[in-house]
Order: sequence, then structure tokens, then C-alpha cells
Amino acid sequence: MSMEKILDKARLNDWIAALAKGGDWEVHAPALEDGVWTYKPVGDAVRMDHPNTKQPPKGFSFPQREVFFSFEQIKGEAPRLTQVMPDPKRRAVFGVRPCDGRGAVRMDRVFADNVNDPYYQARRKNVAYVGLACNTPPAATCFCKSVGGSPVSTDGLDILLTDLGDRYHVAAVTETGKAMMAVAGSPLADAAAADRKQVKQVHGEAVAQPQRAVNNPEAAPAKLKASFNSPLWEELARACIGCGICTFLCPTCHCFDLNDEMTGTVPIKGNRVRTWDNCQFPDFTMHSSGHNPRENTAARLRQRVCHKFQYFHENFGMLQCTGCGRCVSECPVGIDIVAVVNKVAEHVA
Amino acid sequence: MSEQQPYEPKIVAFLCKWCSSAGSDLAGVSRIQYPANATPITVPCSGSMSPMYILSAFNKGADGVLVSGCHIGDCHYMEGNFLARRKLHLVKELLQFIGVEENRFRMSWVSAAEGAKYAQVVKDFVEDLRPLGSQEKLKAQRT
Amino acid sequence: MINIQDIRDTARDLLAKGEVRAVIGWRAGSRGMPAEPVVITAPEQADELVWDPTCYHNLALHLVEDRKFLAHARKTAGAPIGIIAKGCDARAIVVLMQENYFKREDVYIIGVSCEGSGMIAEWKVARQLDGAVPTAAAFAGDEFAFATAAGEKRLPAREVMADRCLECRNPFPKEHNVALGEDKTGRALEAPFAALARFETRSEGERWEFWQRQFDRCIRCFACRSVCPMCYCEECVVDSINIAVAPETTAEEKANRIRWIERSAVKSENITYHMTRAIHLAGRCVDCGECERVCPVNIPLRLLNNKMEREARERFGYEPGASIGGPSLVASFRDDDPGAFIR
Amino acid sequence: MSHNPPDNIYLPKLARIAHIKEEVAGERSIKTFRLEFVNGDGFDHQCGQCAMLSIFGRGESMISIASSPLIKEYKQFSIMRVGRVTSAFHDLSVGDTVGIRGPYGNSFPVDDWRGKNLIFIGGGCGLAPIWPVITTAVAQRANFKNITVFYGGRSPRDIMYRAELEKLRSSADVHLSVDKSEEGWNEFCGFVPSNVMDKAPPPDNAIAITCGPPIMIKFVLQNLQNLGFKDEQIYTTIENKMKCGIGKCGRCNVGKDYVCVKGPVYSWAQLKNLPQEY
Repeated sequence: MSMEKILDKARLNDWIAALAKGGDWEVHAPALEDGVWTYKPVGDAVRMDHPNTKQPPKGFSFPQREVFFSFEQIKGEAPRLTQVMPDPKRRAVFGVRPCDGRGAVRMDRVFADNVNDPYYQARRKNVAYVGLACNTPPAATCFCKSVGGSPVSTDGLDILLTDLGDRYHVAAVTETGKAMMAVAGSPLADAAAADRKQVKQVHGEAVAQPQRAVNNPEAAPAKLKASFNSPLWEELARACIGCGICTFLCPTCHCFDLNDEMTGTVPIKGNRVRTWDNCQFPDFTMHSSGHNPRENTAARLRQRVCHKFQYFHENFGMLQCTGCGRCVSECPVGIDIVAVVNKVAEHVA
Repeated sequence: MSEQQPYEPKIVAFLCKWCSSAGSDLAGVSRIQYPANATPITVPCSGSMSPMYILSAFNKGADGVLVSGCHIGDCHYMEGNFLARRKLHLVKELLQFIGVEENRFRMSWVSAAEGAKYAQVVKDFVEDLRPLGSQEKLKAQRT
Repeated sequence: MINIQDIRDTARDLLAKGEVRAVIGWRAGSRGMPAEPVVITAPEQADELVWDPTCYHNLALHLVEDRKFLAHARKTAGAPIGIIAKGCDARAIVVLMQENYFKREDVYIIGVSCEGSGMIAEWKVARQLDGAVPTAAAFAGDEFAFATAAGEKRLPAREVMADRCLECRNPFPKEHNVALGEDKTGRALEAPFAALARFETRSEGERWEFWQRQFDRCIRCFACRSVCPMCYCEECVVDSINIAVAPETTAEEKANRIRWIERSAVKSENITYHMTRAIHLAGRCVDCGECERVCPVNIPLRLLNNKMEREARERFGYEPGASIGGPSLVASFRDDDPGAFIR
Repeated sequence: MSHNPPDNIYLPKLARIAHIKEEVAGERSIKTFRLEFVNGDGFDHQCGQCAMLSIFGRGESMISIASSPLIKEYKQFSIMRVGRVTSAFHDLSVGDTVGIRGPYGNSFPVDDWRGKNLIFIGGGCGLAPIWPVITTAVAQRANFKNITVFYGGRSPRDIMYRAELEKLRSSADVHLSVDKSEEGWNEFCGFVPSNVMDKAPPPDNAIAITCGPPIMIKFVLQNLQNLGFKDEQIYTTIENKMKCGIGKCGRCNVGKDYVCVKGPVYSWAQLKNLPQEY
């Protein structure tokens, strides 16, 4: 059933060109811009030597800002609403790391559970993730293995690429992936037995690389639950400055805000807009009255950590954190979710 | 839909209540001819101008922003226009620093008796804004 | 060179004698480096303190947090709070005192001199170490010493120092109760405002091209605001709702709040945010460079603040963080302030 | 132009304001709005559910539906003026059109309460969320035994649904109270929990439903427990800030549960096991 191919690295651009031409895909890949690895529409040359992108690819299905509908209302009359749906462009995202593929799985659950989110779904069904296995030593902040992932995981990806030096091993994960590999003009060649052997070895070595770890992650949900009222949270959040880096860069944070943005006053004209929001901001949960159920950084740090390691697990049977390490490496004051979970677990009998 | 209208710059003019606002009134009652491009907003004192007002005017689509107050020495609150001079110098510098055209932002001192000067200030401003075309750099993106 | 033991002894002593109720300092981070801010309250915790070239954080921020905490809890401070302060941290403390955020006697400043060097820029280190992951960094004269799996690596300080430190005008904390390390004020690693001067050779069109790309990238995580000791306002004009709501705030007040900018992280709104912030920091920013360090998308925010700082210095003879007593930049004026730009 | 595909839950339906009644005046005024769906494009709801109301250009606000599900012609909302959207509601007139989407959340298990004594305890604007249960129970009077309603406000002027409460007396025991006595007030004077203690309804075969300010709920709970009510016999509703109504925007959670989906109705037996995040 599985489809495995080999791609000469020199012909990566040919495949991308074929996808654009034959499959009507708009291809995106990581590019280094102003010192930041960012997904960009592919220009001439694709580099895939990125550690990981600063921002996960979640914006392809859940952009930081999107218009839901526009409204126009003459005073005293009924408003006219015009739904704005995302453009149906198919987007193929190259170079997605396995932790971010697993992030997509979790986002999919959130936006399909209970009620379908029409905007997320409209985008998501047109996005394909072409993953890239991590076969170089992990970053100091990587911990995917301890949260159920792996540097070669295919979860959430449509295709997994593995760097074999001068060529990529290309493995289909989904039907979409297969179609992309079989696109007209594709330069992919059949994988030889030696290639398969080498991939196995490379994957084995990648998985064997040592990483930091959340200790005993299976016990984390219960331990966190037991620690809800622990004074430890206050100490752990002591340095927290309440910015939005940890959540905005997280591949699984999905919280959002809805606001009306005006474009005219007579008649009333504007758009209802969804933007990312952030549980670390004080106004996130603040009631109109000023009462705030999560009124300090301790409560807000606890929310973030418990959401990742307890609530999500209780609701969906999996940890929400995928171990990408962005919140650890980018925190201005060194708050480290691995250390936080481990410390809390240690303190619970 | 409509025929190609010649471009008319939109100016938001923040005028101090004590001098420039009266100056603009005088320009009107004296029937001095000057362009109708400026929408006046009366503020208590040029010193009460928040830089936010200026940025917000540009955000809402102003092609130019004018702040006008009493002449140095004539401030109703003694030193408001001294403070405005310093604060708005910084705003002006910062706007230019990020690449907004120098002529988009202007300050003037116009007394209650200087209707003709106010008319001239607006006239000059319109003439200087015209070649710049509409201001898009700071304008709100809503789509 | 500062001996870490001196810092620890000072902190331990102050806590033991009850002269301070806590000491704000740095301890080793969970991965060794970078260091992280810590607040210690017991003498025996003093051994946790570290001093190394990853003590980036402007700890004056945590003085602000302490103040806010006391205000919300309606507590009085009692003994002063101790703080370990670099040159830039101390300047920030001076501005806060100038603005009456707290009084001189509320704070016990343990000044630490950056001496001949300063803090590192991690990206510069990564570039030089070629893949090796440092787990600790230490001052070593004109060099920094990094502990890595492959043993100690030394790099010349100038090559891996943060830009903010290369351009630092005053690496010695002038305002202090006790100061450790040598006063090397006047060292010249890089000309002050060097990056700004280079930037200003660009044309208007090039400047706009540059800034619009920078502002377009902003994700409005507000880390620059959160990390800044001067951004202590309870209520910020750029927030889409009023955070400083109290039970007695009227519905009318809440309903009539002006939304100066929208929540959308789009260029126009981001510009309004960053411009407002730059103006509000004029004469207050001490160029600690924390906003630029923490920005996850590398927006060179120091350029904006430096521009204001240099204007203040050159046009108005004003230097932020220089004196506790004087009036602030925008609350004062001179008769001969420039006015030629006014018609 | 404005055809709403049924699957877009974010697109509000339109409703016209058919009637406005000023319940309580003053700084925290309350008005009751009757909304009729435009073009019959509406939804049914159950007791205790909420709806997201929109004023285009101002935003959305989650408000509990205060009318009985038995009433199909309109939905009623009692809105206190507290912030941006609610203030805008207070400025509207009959005939104006607003947006509405929902219904959201769980509901009171009214059907399980057949044959029981029902005791309602409300304070301030907390009468609105339990009003649909009260009116539904009264409409199906034969299904229930004693119906008792405790309700109080700060002063006689703060009593909402005054006329409706008077009408209710024919089919239920109504005990009103005010915090501070005033001339002409001849019912109980004191806080709602004290009124409950004063009348001491027996816990046998009873369900107590309470809604009001947090401080009131706290003491009502204590008093009910003192009267012998078990945790399973006590129901209340909680509120948190909400944006989406469908468990995605992430802010209304109490522990793992999103109040907009799993709430707002909880028995005390359930609620006491949840973290205090509301």
C-alpha cells in the first residue's frame, strides 16, 4: 500500500514546479528572512536546511487574522451580512517538522470537535503538509519523544521526506500525498532496496538521539490535576512577564478573539474578524465587571501548562504539547514547560 | 462609476481652542478664499495633543495632519505650546524616520487675529500634499 | 572581574540582616544558559545567584512587578527590596524613581559593572560555535568562555556581544548602594548610535521599504511591551479593551473607550502600536535593548528608541536615566527648543 | 446577498426587537428585550441555554435566554448595562435589528424534576437565567409539586419582572426581599440567603435552583446545606467570558470543561469538583 520514492536533491525544484503546474498547488517552504525562518511561497531555490521555523505552519489553516463576514447597516434597517470564505487555493507546505505535523492533528481535533469550524475546515482541506524528518541532532529545546512523538513521526503529514545526503526519500502518508507524488511531470524515481535500507537506518539513528524529556508523561495529567491549588504555580510564574510568545508560536494553541472592525459609520460598515488570542494576556478571561477568574500570571501559566498536559488529554486522550520547544527557546525569561511539568509532578505525592 | 475626480488631499487640522480655532473662524467670516480640504478639530491646547491623535488621523485615512496653536508666549496655559513644540518635534522626526513623507505632518502658530495666515497655511499645505497623492502608508488595512 | 561570591555574600548579608525583604537577581536557567530572573527571600538562597554574560534581563521590570503586586494586595512594602543591577538596569531604576514610581529608599541597588564587555547575542554565538550547544557562559576578560559537550570554547567578546552592549554608553551602574566591578565608563567598543547613523543614510523610500517589512512581520505578542520596565501603565491605549477595569468603572466608561487600534496584527495597526510606544518611551528608554532581544521575529526595535534618544540628546540636551530629580523630557522645555519646522 | 448557509455557525441570524421593557433603572440598569427572528429563520432552545447576541459594529455578547422554550414567537433577554455591547443594546429601540446565534450550552434537566418540589432562589439579574425554568414549570404546573420562588434585590427599585412575579403568586409561593428596607415595602427585608433561612423550605423531594451574584450563591449554598439539601439537589449556573460559544476560542474553561458547551448549568455535586475558575 505504501508509496515510497526517491528524489534527487537537484530535482526538488522540478517536483515543486510540477506540483504548481500539474497539481495547481501553491508551494510554500521555509526561507530565512531577517534572521527568521519563515514559510514563504517558493521562489527560485528551496532550502530545507532549517532547524525549525520560528512560527509553526498552523497559520495555513488558522491565520492570525481572518474576516468571517462583512456587515452593512443603515440605522433602523436590517443589516446585510456577506459571508467571506477563504480562497480555495491549494497550498502545499514543504519542510514541516514532525512535531508540527502532530500539531496539525491536534488543531484538527479542536476545530472538528462538537461543531465544525467552517473557516478552519475550508482552509485545512486545501493544505497539504510535506514533512521533513529530523535526522540531525535535536535542538537543546526539543522534547518530542517524551510527549509521544518522534523525529520521524508521520502524524498529520501527507508526505514525509527524509534527507539521505544527495537525495530525499519520499514516503506517502495520505492519499493526497500519493497524488502529489504522482503529479504529472514528477521527477520522483522508484526507491531501491538500498534506499529503503538507508532510510531505516537514518530513522533509527534519528530516534536514538538523546533529547530532554518530560518525566513520566503518562502520569502528568493526574499529577497536574492534583496540583491545581499548589502554591508552586506562583513560584514557577514569578518571572513570567505575561507576553504572548509562548502561545503565538505554539503549534497547537488555538485560542482566538472575535471583534468587529469598522470601515464606515454612516451606514455602519465593517467586518467581523477573528484574530489569535492568548491565555497569557490578562484581558483574555476578564469579565466586563473587571472580575477575572485567572487573575494573575500564576493562574495563567497553570492554564497553559494544564491545557497542554491535562485538559486536552482528558478531552481528547492525547497530550496537546508536541515537544517542538518553541515556548522554551523563545521565552524572554526562561520559563521552561518541561521543567515546569517535571517540577509540579515531583511535588505531588 | 464616477468620473475621474482630481485628487483632493484630506487634511485633519487640530486647532487650539484659544487661538488657531478662532483664527480659522476669522478666515471664514472674513470671506477669505482658501481650500476646503481641512477638517478642523478643536483641542483645548496644542500642548494637549496626544501623538495618538496624529497617528489615528493617518490611520483613518488623512492625507495630511496639521496641528496649530498660539504663538510662543501667547499660550492660554502659559507653556502648553512650548511642550507641544518639543513633543511634536519628536513625532515629526519619528514619522520621517520610518519613511513617511515630511510634508504629511505640519505645525503652525496661528493667532485669533490671523485669519489670513490660517488660510495661507492650509493653502500651502494642500499645495504641498497634492504631489504626494493619497496617503496609504499609515492607513488602516481592513480587508 | 566580579567574583560571583561577592554578589552572593552581599545578597546573603542584606537578607540575613533584614535590610532588604528580597533580592532580585539571576540564577542559572533550566538548560544551564541563559540565566533567568529570580527573586530570593532567604539568605540560604543566595548561593543560587549567578552573574554571567546571559544575565540579559533588565531586572528593573521586576521592581515594577513587585510594586504592582503590593498595590493589588494593598500591602505596604516594609523593608526595601534589593536588586542586582547592570548599568542599563540602574538607569531604568533612575527613570522609574524620576517618575515617582517608587522612592530611592524603597530600593537597595547592588550594582554590577559589565566592565569591558556585556551580554552576548545568542544568535551570534550560535553562528560562531558551529552547531555546538553551549550549556554555560562566563566572562573571561576580553573573551567569553562557553561550556559545550566538546569542552570549553572561547570567543572574543566583541564578536558575540549584543549590539546594545557594543553601543552601550555606560556599562557601570552609576546609581547604586554598593557597586561591584570596575567602572569602565567611556570604553568605546562601537560608536554610540552607530547602527542608527548607518540606517539614516538611507533614503525616505528605502526607510519606508525597510520599516513596512518590519512592521508587517509583527505578531503583536506584546513581548516588547511586557519586558519593558517603562511600560508599566496599568492601562495601555493600544489594548482593544480596558484592562484596568475596577468594580466601580461605569458601563459608560467601558462602552465609550476608544479603540485606537484594532487587535488585528496587520501593518497599519502594528505601526500605530510601535510608533505610539516609541513616542511614549522618548526620554524614558534607557536602551537596555530588551525589546529587541525578546522579539520573536527580530524587529530591530532599538532603532526606533535610539532615534528618539538621540533627538532628545542632540536637540534638547536630555539624557534618560541620568538624574532622579530633574523634569522628564516631554514635561519640560527650553526657550530655544528647535521651532523652525513650525510655520 | 445574505443567505446563511446552515453550517456557518459564526454567521448570526437576524432578529427584530419587538418589545423593550425597562426593568431596573440607574447605573446598572436592566432592560428586557423580546427578539423575533426575521423571516422565521430561528432556532429552538431549552431552559438555561444562552445565545450570542450581536450588534454589528460593536460586537457580540453571550446572554442567557430568559423566555420559556414553550414560547416560540420570540426569545426574551434581560440585559444589564455593563460594557460595550450591553450598553449598545440599551440604546436600541423597538424595530431595530440585531444578530443572534445559538443556542449554546447545556440546560436544566427539567424533565427529571417531574413530581418534585422546586425551589428557585434568585438575586439581582440572576432571575433571568432561571426564569425560563420557572415559567415552564408553571405552564406545566401539574407536573410539579410545590413551586417556591425566592427573589431579592438591593431595593424595591431593583426588583426585576415585578408584574410577572405578582402574577406568579397564583401558582407559586413567591417570597421577595430587599437588602435595605424602604417605606411601602412589606415583605422580607434582608439578604436573599436570610430569606431562604427564614422560610426554611424542607429538602424532601426538592430541587433548589439558584442564580445571582457569587457572594449570594455562596451563602445560599451554605444555608441550603444547613437545611439538609444534598449536593445533588442544588443547581446553579456559572458564567465566564465567551467569544465563540462552541468550545474553541479557549477562554471560558473551568478546568477541562468549556462552560459554553458543558455549562452553564451545574449541580453543586458537579461544580464542587471543578476548579474555582469562574
